[in-house]
Amino acid sequence: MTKVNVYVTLRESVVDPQGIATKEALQTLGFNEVENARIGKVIELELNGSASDIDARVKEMCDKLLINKVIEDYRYEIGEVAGK
Amino acid sequence: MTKVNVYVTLRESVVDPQGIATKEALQTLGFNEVENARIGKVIELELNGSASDIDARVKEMCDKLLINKVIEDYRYEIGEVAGK
Amino acid sequence: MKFAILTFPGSGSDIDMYHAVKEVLGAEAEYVQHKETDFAGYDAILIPSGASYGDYLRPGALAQSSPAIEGLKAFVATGKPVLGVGNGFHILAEAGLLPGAFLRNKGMKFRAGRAKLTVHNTDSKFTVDYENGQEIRIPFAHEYGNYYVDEATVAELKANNRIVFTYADENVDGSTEAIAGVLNEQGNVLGMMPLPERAVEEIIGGTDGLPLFNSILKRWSENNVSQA
Amino acid sequence: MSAKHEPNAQQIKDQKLYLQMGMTDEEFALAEEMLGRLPNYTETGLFSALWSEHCSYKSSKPVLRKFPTDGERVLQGPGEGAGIVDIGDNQAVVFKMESHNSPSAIEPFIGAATGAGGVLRDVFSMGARPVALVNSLRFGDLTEARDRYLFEEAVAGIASYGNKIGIPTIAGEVQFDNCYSKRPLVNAMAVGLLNHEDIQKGVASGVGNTVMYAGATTGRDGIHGATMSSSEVTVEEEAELPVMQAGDPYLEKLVMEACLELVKSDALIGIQDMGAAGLTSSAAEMASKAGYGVELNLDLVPQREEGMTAYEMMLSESQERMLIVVKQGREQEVTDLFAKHGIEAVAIGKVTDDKMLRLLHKGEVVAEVLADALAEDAPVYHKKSEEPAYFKEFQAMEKTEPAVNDLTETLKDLLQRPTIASKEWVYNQFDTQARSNTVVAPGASAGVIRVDGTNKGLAMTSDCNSRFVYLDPETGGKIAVAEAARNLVCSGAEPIAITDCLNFGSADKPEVFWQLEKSAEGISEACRKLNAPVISGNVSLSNEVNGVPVYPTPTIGMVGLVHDLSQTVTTEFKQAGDVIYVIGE
Ligand SMILES: Nc1ncnc2c1ncn2[C@@H]1O[C@H](COP(=O)(O)OP(=O)(O)O)[C@@H](O)[C@H]1O
Repeated sequence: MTKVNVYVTLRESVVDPQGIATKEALQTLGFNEVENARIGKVIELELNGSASDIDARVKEMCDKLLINKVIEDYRYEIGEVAGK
Repeated sequence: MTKVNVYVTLRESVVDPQGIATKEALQTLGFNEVENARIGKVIELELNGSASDIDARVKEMCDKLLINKVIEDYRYEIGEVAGK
Repeated sequence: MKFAILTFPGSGSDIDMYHAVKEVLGAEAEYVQHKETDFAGYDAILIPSGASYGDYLRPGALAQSSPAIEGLKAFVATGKPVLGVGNGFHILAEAGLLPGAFLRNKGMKFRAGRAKLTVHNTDSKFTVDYENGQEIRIPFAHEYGNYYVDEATVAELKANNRIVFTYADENVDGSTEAIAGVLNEQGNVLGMMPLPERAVEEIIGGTDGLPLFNSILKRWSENNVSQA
Repeated sequence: MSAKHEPNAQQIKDQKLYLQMGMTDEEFALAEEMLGRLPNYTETGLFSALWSEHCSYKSSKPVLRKFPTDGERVLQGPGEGAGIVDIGDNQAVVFKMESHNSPSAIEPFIGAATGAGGVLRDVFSMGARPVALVNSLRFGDLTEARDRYLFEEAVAGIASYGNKIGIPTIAGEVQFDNCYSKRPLVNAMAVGLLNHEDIQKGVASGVGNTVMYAGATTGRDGIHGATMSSSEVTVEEEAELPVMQAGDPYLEKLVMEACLELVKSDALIGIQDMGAAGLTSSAAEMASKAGYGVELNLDLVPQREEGMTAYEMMLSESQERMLIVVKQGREQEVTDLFAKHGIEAVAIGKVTDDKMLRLLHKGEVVAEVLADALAEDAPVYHKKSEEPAYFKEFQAMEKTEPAVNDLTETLKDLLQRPTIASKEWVYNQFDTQARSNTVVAPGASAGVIRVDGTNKGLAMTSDCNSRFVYLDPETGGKIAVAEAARNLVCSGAEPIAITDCLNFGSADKPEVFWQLEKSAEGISEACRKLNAPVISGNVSLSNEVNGVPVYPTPTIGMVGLVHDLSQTVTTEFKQAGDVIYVIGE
């Protein structure tokens, strides 16, 4: 079993209204140190088998479904391979 | 400037409808190795100053606003502290 | 009896609530902005639906940064009635004034329509004008209407008769135990995802929501007469 | 791109860099002639954006002139953000339809959402409160995954924007045909209400008056969106596309409430939304319409990103922004009004008498162009028109009737077609009852809303059968208008005016231009017969994939007046035993 975490963030020029609203709410609550907040996604995948080409497969999943390149960037981590 | 990434996931006991939909979509596309998918959030914060109590502050932000404990768990990373 | 309609930036259905209470019921009602902290001059607070703060982060979450939340908590403590519908329910749950939290609808999409509800508890401030087991049709419109409470809480809610409405035929969004409306422990706060203020006129969405507002009025006048 | 790396005027000319921005050789020469010198990089950007089809209607203007635009009820015809029609009792209805086809082909959720957002701004910038949304959608036949994705996401995008801003979607249509595969048409219509005295226009007049900017910050998103909308998208192009402008219905709701409060103030001179070509089009059009000039100091524009150039600021299509002209000395009042709604509004320039659009950045004049040159005097083309060969062939064909052997089977087969099947899947995602005035929700011939506080109603519908238009553009155009009118009449309303969205292939193809002309003639004739003038609209050309145009699709959005809401009729059969009639031929 392989665990993969895909982190998806909005591309720099894309407005992140959610991040802006969250920053403002934090400031209103007195967290004035917050200069910026941006909100992205984590997609946690559990893959079975022990494919040697995990990298290629994950990239393909991102290309085909998980990521919208017009607005999003991503990076991923291949995590603990627990025995099964 | 301190960067903090807060990772928010649904608690294990909570069914994740979005995760299930994503898993099924990946399987339909032929990624049969996907056993499970769960979708969470990353909240990327930029904090100014160099408070010594960053840990405590971030926990407070999570408690007061960023997390809903009824359904969510979280962890966070305090990242690169770039000079300013 | 004077109603406060508590609005947050982005609230959209405040106008529906105002119309229902002021124009259809003919009761006294005022909009109160989220910056207000003192609600002593009102007899009931209505929190309308919409998308306060754009539904960002989690629906109802960012409203917690509004000054009004403290005032709302103080108001609840006095025992006066508070009704939150749709996004208003989200806000009450996020504020900890009602149990539970919300997930995306089981179908993953925003859904609107008319839901058939069963009324379970007609002793509450909000339901005296209904009959036990009565089925009513109330419009709904939400993307995060999938109400989640854990098993222990469900048991507690049932034991104390705090589940007021459930979805009758179809659990439209996957809520735990088909819960559509729930009370707080003291029984003076009601949260529900369906929107009774949109069911007060025959020409618009039927009139099955009217008894809810009439119940609030009736209870209030009973209490105020007996106190006088 | 920083200013340092911008090519100079001579390089733009010598290397024909204007071609990449969508300008032709002739257009560049014309711009040079109008200026009396070579345009610099920023100026070339201004010309290319405002002379795009999307902003200038340069190819479609001669066709649009055919439309009847007058009528006893018309208070504002085409030319402003939206048209206005009188509905009695000092009230008026304001409406407009817009296309968001190109953005929706690339990122359907955002593309469709910002389409709804943009057309709503058009309506509330006239001073009207938006009360309903209508849409008109066309997609491939759903056999391909890409088309299913586009459809699903576009519907979700429209739903998300309308639902969050709290305006009900009460009517619409969807047609599926493979001519729209990977090139969907997403048209959105917004309808608003106002009292006559609140009518606003997008004008920058009165020397010394202040130009203010309100709403979202400006970023590098959507640069050259206007020229993009005016060019064909091939599917492979995606990777190189610029960053798309995303929408924020929450912010728009706040901007809307602030603007609706502002229209009651006598400090306001003019207001316009920053739509396609953002700051450029709003500033140039407001100045040109009023016969004045505008000087903007770009250092004052609220910016989301660091180091933005004048070019980037002028061409950004960041959403939820308004350009406002207020009386000199009243700026603070306006800033305070917006601040109350949580919106930033700042002074960024002033109205001048020299008719120039002048831009200052970092202490230098970075552009100086006659506002008329960009707006009013933009080139107009009389494109070549030619009857397509297919049309001759079709006309020559003998009439045949399809053989129907088994009525039940044929009926079942028809009902399964996505275009004919129930559209519940679509409209169940829309908050059709928001604002508690929806009398007839989607699922009937037309949507009907109550005019608040009266016994009157507004009925609305969008219609176009593009297969008919393809087979015979003139008749098809008439049919589209007639169908819309029938839908209104069946709901108990008197049709009063239309808006339209002309979605066609490239006007450079004589056959396409012929389709455009003919269908406009058909629409015009039907409008005259029905006494329902065209009061606003939009043109979207170059709807082609890999060189093949979509069916000619002139979508009609029609609004009718219900004089007495108790006369509203819905479509369903009411009870057993009622008699069924067929009326007409
Ligand atoms: N995109 C849409 N948005 C809202 N309502 C829609 C949409 N598409 C179809 N509808 C509604 O579904 C019903 C049926 O639509 P359609 O199949 O186009 O019927 P018609 O042939 O009567 O035009 C109509 O009430 C229409 O308003």
